[in-house]
Amino acid sequence: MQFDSPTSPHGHARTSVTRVMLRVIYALIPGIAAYIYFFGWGVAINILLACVVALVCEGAVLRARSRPVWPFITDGSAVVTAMLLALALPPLSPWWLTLCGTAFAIVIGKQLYGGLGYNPFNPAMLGYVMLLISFPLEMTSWTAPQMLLEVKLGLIDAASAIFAGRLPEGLPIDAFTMASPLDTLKTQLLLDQTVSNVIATSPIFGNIGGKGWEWISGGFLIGGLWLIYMKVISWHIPAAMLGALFTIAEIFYLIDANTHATPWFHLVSGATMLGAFFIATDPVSAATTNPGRLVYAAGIGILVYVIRAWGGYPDGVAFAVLLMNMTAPTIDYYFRPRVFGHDRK
Amino acid sequence: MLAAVLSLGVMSVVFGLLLGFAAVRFKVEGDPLVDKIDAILPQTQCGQCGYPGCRPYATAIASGAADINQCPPGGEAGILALADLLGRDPKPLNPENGQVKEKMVAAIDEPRCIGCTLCIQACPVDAILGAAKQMHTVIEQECTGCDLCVAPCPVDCISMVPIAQTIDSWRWPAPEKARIAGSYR
Amino acid sequence: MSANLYHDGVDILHGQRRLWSFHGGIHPPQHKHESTNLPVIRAKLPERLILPLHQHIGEPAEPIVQVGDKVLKGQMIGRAQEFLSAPVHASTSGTVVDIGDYAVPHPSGLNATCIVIEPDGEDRGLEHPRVGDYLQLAPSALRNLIRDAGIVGLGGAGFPSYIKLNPGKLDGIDTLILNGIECEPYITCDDMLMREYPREIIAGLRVMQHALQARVCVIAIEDNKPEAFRALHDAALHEAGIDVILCPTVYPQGGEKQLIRVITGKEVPANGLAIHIGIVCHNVATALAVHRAVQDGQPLVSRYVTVTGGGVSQPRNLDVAFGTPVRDLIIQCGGDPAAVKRLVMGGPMMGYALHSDAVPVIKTTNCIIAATEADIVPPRPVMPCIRCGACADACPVMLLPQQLYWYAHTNDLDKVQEYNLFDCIECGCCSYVCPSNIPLVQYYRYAKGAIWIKEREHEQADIARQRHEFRLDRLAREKAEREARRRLKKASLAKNQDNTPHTEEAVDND
Amino acid sequence: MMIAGLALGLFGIAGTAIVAITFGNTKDLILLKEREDLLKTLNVLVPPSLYNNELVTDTLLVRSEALLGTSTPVTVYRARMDGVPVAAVMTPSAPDGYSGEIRLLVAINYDGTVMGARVVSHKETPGLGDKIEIRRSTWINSFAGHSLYTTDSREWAVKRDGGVFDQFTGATITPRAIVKAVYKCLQYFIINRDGLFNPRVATILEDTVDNESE
Amino acid sequence: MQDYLLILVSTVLVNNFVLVKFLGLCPFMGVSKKLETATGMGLATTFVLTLSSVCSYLANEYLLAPLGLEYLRTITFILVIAFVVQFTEMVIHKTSPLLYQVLGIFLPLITTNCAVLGVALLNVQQQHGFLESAFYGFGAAVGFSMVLILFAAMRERITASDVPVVFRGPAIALVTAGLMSMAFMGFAGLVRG
Amino acid sequence: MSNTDLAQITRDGLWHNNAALVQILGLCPLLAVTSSVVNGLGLGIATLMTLVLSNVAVSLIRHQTRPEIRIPIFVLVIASIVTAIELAMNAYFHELYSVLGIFIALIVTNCNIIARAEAFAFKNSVVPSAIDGLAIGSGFLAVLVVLGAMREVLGQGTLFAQAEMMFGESASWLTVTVIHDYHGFLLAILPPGAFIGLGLLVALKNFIDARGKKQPATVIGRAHPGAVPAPT
Ligand SMILES: Cc1cc2nc3c(=O)[nH]c(=O)nc-3n(C[C@H](O)[C@H](O)[C@H](O)COP(=O)(O)O)c2cc1C
Ligand SMILES: Cc1cc2nc3c(=O)[nH]c(=O)nc-3n(C[C@H](O)[C@H](O)[C@H](O)COP(=O)(O)O)c2cc1C
Ligand SMILES: Cc1cc2nc3c(=O)[nH]c(=O)nc-3n(C[C@H](O)[C@H](O)[C@H](O)COP(=O)(O)O)c2cc1C
Ligand SMILES: Cc1cc2nc3c(=O)[nH]c(=O)nc-3n(C[C@H](O)[C@H](O)[C@H](O)CO)c2cc1C
Ligand code: SF4
Ligand code: SF4
Ligand code: SF4
Ligand code: SF4
Ligand code: FES
Repeated sequence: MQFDSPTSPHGHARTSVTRVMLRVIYALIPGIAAYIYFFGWGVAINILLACVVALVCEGAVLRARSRPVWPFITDGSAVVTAMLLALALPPLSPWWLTLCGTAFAIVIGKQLYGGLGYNPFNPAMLGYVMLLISFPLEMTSWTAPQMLLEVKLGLIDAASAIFAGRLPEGLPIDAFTMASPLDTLKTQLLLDQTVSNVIATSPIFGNIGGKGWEWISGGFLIGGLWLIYMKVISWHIPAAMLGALFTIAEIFYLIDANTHATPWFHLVSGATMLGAFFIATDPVSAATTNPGRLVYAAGIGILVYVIRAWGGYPDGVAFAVLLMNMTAPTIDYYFRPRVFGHDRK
Repeated sequence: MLAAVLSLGVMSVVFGLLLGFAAVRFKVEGDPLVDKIDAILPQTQCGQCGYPGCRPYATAIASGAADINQCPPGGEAGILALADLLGRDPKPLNPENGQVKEKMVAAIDEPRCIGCTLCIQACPVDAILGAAKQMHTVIEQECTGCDLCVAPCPVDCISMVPIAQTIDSWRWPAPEKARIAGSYR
Repeated sequence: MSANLYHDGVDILHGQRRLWSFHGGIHPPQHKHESTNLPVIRAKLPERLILPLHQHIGEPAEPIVQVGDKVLKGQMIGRAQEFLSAPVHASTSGTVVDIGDYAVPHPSGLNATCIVIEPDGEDRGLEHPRVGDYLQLAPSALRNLIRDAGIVGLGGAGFPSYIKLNPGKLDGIDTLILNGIECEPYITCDDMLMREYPREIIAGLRVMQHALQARVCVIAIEDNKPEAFRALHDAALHEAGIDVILCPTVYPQGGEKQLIRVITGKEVPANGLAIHIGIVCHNVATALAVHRAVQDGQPLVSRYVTVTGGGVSQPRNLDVAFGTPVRDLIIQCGGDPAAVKRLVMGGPMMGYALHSDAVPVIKTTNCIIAATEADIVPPRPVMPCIRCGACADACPVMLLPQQLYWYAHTNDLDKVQEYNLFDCIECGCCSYVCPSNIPLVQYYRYAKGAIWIKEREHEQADIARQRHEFRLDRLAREKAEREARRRLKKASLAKNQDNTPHTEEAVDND
Repeated sequence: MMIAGLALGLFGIAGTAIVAITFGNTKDLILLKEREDLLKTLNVLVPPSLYNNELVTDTLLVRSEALLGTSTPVTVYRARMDGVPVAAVMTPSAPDGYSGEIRLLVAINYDGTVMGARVVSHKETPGLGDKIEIRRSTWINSFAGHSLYTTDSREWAVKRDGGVFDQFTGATITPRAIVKAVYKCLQYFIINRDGLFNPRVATILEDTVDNESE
Repeated sequence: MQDYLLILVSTVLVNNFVLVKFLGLCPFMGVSKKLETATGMGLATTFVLTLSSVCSYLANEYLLAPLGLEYLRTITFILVIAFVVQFTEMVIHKTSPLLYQVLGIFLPLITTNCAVLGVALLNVQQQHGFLESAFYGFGAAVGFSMVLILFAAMRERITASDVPVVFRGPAIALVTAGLMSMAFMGFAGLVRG
Repeated sequence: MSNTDLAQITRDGLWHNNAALVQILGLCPLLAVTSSVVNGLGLGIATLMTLVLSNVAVSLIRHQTRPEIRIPIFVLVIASIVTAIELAMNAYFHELYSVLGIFIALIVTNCNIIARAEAFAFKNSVVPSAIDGLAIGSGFLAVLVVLGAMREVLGQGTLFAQAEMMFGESASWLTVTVIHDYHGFLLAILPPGAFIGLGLLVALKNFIDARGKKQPATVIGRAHPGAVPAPT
């Protein structure tokens, strides 16, 4: 009589990596919907393109390394990476930009380290930063929000802009681009303008942050809160990151409101919300202990502010995440929870 | 030119003198490294590494005369520990020194033993009991499984046998790697 | 009704005790009601009882019978060998037919020494002396009695109970906890026992209290066992100093350290024992066994065992004589051994899969799950750890299972210890919640074993080094002595005779 | 100890000797090469046919934080034909580049027309701001021929700000900074033209302009 | 004070010696396999780098410059560095075996650390004064140690990862260093001017 | 010293024990100056010369040193050689010299050189030492050039840009524009590209070695315990 003899526990909560990733994808939906609403179909096309490229790259590398392909293709992690990367790209960025970035993220950022679970850096952010430093021109031409445009872009228009580099009416893509709110603010501050002045004079600013950007951030916030509710992510990272960013922004806002934007502006601008709930929380590359997560995410919050306020780049989320990714193993080592029955150190 | 030669010459002389002085004043004796290496070696004393026992091999490693991959009984774990200690890159066991084998103990087929004492002389850890012309036995707990007593026996009554596993000595194996989709080849 | 009862429990809590909580824990599906529908009956005696000599933590017992001996029920057939050991008794009357290696319940599936008894069907018991009033006995005499009755912890660990009944301090201990938590799914043997023998359990508790000179006693029961709670609650109603407490269900609340935390808010120090903080914890079945040993003079020869799972048509609890093969129980509960896919001894969280159904029930067997295809989560691919931390959130010991796994999987034995591997109670919560499906607990078990092996090897290497050095010294000494002797001889020769080359040669040859 | 000192000393002397000999043999050549290199750069802006003095050594240090963009003294190379001033090459800085200072060479004809400009060093973003380098784009040549007279002060700006100079897509700050720097340098030149070519002035010419004259 | 702070921020983050300026890469790659050794190396380098930065400054200011022997800079500096390192090693070895355990074995490696000579040469090139030289050296060393330690912790993780066989070891370490340097580009522009 | 030994030294230096790809030494100049082929070539040649000369010198004086001053003497010797070369470069390849900047002086601390002095020249006689220097230096040079080429082509679409710095004005025809109208993949010429590029080269070497060997190199490391091969 032969019985099956694996070890205990003999039951399982029936969760899976796929389920976790699927939930992340669901949680992205409100933000993406707002994004598409404000910036047109380009966003959707980018996401789709990135997903396809990510899956193809992932499959190809796994195949080349003779690893099982199917479990990893279907785990959804590559799709999450692709979606987050695509969300960070300018809405009408040319197709090859998305392709290069995604391929870099998946092949170098993830698979070179052994694939799922082993990458020390956030692959999506690696892809983004690589693109930013290699193709700064393309990466800084943001599409203007739809409401600031004379001509609304349809699906076909967006596709033709992305794949052919031009619009049907023969308009250059430049006609649809403008600097993003953070970029505008940064450039104008360099020209010795005051914050209130900049915000009053540029049409791109809304009530708290950039027009449209506020709503998109709201969408990601909702999705993120749902993720916390579903226990896909813990509250530590978003809370610490947003808290740190808010605090430091408030301090400098109080010191000099002319050259420093309001903390609320920082919270709803750029990739703050997306970063706090979806990017900094990437479990693989973040700190894995709860005390460590607090330190890690607070570090991100502070670095985001430092780079935004004094650095050369308008938004610092990607860099801040990568920089703190570097520290994650060290943080994990030094910030461990107290073990049951041990004294507090 | 003269200024150059002079100033640097003087400087070097001064530095040389200081270093020479320091070498005498701050002289340090002994090398604790050998002990550390010896502590890692398995003490099987089998000589497969090419040295007459573990300590000579440890001395040879410390002096740079031997590589870290020459001890088969130590296995991969031993090489890794040595690499860690010495800050070197681990490398696979040198096949010239033998292969990793399961640990065995010597067993004397006692009725056949003629009491020649040759095995006693071969055993590096005095794990064989017996006297001349009397039957010999191996103290199983003391035997390191070095194999050295097998060859000298004139009647081939010594054989190496695997150590039997009991419920007390059984330990959980690592999970099968086949189950792990993303594991090493 | 259950809600009502829970309120009773809460009242008590409000009245006297505050409950604490511990970090982590999980809520797996209970599967308890399946095996509580039928009354407990005695299991049929098998054709042969196989009694392993090692049914507890510690040294195995030493057989004191020979093949062919006739034995009576309750007669000691294996004697405790050392301090940490427990005797084994015949669980029915019959003839010893063999003493040899048989398959025993153990995750390895290896064999161990057992005494095999062929029952004579009479089930004749040995007349044991009864203790009139245990209160007259000195605690130490009481403990000896309990030791000789072969009582070991019936909550799963099988630690000889008499050792745990030794307070070690003069002023006795503070709290004696009776563990009726039974937090693992499927298992209901303690539940049934508490429903049926509440008074006896409390009597046993009193004996233990006497032995330990414990100040207060607490009986803790999870709120998924309202009948058991009611029974014990009623039985203890007029007993002073015994709290019966209802605890919200969470696995692994039954773990000694977790339960102590829940009841008292104290943490048993790492590397320490409960007794160091003045607390002792026993299982309810152990209390019953103590009562029987003291009251009836009856040694431990049987226990309640839950037989459940999809592989049996009538899941229920049985009162089983030790040594009864598992196969007999399955058949008795309407099961077909051939339909069983996996046979688990113990609960689904901590129990181990058996390699054969010929193994006998022993003192620590509380449950047998005859699992079919339907009971088992189909094996899914194990993915790499994504460091999500779900395991750390579930770990009741506040360990970092993901880091332990990382280092165990890379064989970094120093680092696993640094991450407190040895505080892991192997409860399985981490594996249970891991989305990557990693057999975490097995890695920890592996790592613990690997460390054990490594330490053993180190010890042996040290001994070998000493012996080798000793031998080298000896050889050197012998050589020096030989040399000295030779020189002496030479000198004396030189003195006695003229220096002739011949003599020198002769000396050399010897 | 003695031996150590002596040995090290000996090697020190020997090594130094080798170096010193090499130095002796290459010293003049190096000086020459350095000068040649500089001259090559300057000649791109001021064709050698236009002057016959020692451009590399006929220099002057001047300082004007307001107009030359830096508080450190700035070198001026002066080109003359038979002693008659022809042109000057100034080395001002544009302090307000996107990521800091941009150092320039600006050649100005004696009549106040820009003969050409080059970027010596900058920290602008590669791919965006670095089109000011001649290796990446010819944009920097667009200054040649402009003067304060031909191009009025409002036109000394990038096109986006209503001027005549191109900007680069996505990076307006860098060209803005350079246009401004060249414009101010030109102002400085016009104001100080005579002093600049005065052969007797050899020390640092301190800032004579207090306020920016806009 | 602010100037010195700027020097620190600049050398530690913006112009990190290892990741941006490419100095001290061999020990960065060689002594980063384990966190503990990396920490030891970081400490040793910080000490020697600061000390030799100051010593080289003195040698330049009071020996080479007055005598017009600037062309002997390299040779003088390296001699000073080698001496400082060797002397420190001997002293520590004798006086504090414990400290020697931590730092000693790394000291000889420092002589050939480009960062040390690099700092000395850059101090001259950028015309730093005495205190500036000290801060520059210290900042460079802190920047070096910081990335070394972070890198070591990352490498410990990476060696235990399922890295493709051809990339195991130095190859993936180099790629990682590249990605770190990419992340450090985020600090670009932090110190303007 | 037999011929096979010398051949072995050569093979080691060029491939099996390549300074950059295997020993991972001399990285600072290797990464810092390889944004173009010409830079790489220039620094490579300077390093090669230093290596040969320092190996010869160290081998000559190897009996004259004492342990406490061995390293100072080595660095003195090396620094003298480097400074002499530096001065010569400044005189004859001035433009290249200014581009390579501080990294010429830093050849002194190029870890390869001291490593070869310690590991080889100190223990061997002059001829093998010279050969060793030549081999190691050439191996290093080759990597400098290959990495430079890789980064230059990817980064700006050219090869041998500014060849005139090395070979004089007449050599500017050497410059090849590989990809016309190329915007440039900036990553390649920025610092990260240097690291990643070298990482890829090291991997490529591993790949070639592994393919040659048929059996994949048993990489010993902290493997998955289940993966420890059973003794056969
Ligand atoms: C090695 C070992 C030694 C123990 N020693 C004692 C002891 O001296 N006194 C005691 O009261 N309990 C002792 N215990 C019992 C434990 O406190 C605990 O009650 C027992 O292991 C059962 O708990 P568990 O099922 O949660 O593991 C010991 C346990 C072990 C494993
Ligand atoms: C994870 C875990 C869960 C446990 N659950 C129970 C339980 O539900 N009931 C129980 O009596 N003992 C349980 N135990 C055993 C207790 O820790 C402890 O050993 C026992 O209560 C001591 O009593 P005993 O010596 O009488 O068996 C569990 C142990 C562990 C490690
Ligand atoms: C990463 C990054 C680097 C930039 N570098 C420069 C630069 O070097 N020079 C520059 O003028 N603008 C640079 N900018 C662009 C400015 O932020 C701003 O968008 C631009 O100068 C003004 O935009 P406009 O040309 O649409 O007016 C950079 C932007 C980013 C995001
Ligand atoms: C909460 C959560 C956040 C994630 N964030 C990212 C991310 O920011 N970037 C990314 O590449 N992948 C992200 N992933 C997907 C996945 O973890 C990632 O691809 C791994 O790094 C691959 O090993 C995320 C996954 C989860 C569950
Ligand atoms: S091979 Fe290993 S065990 Fe055998 S003597 Fe040598 S060091 Fe000792
Ligand atoms: S008994 Fe034989 S095998 Fe064992 S240690 Fe002695 S010589 Fe070696
Ligand atoms: S639950 Fe599993 S996947 Fe998540 S951190 Fe723990 S071990 Fe890793
Ligand atoms: S098995 Fe160990 S590590 Fe896992 S949850 Fe339980 S105590 Fe924690
Ligand atoms: S070349 Fe080795 S440290 Fe720079």
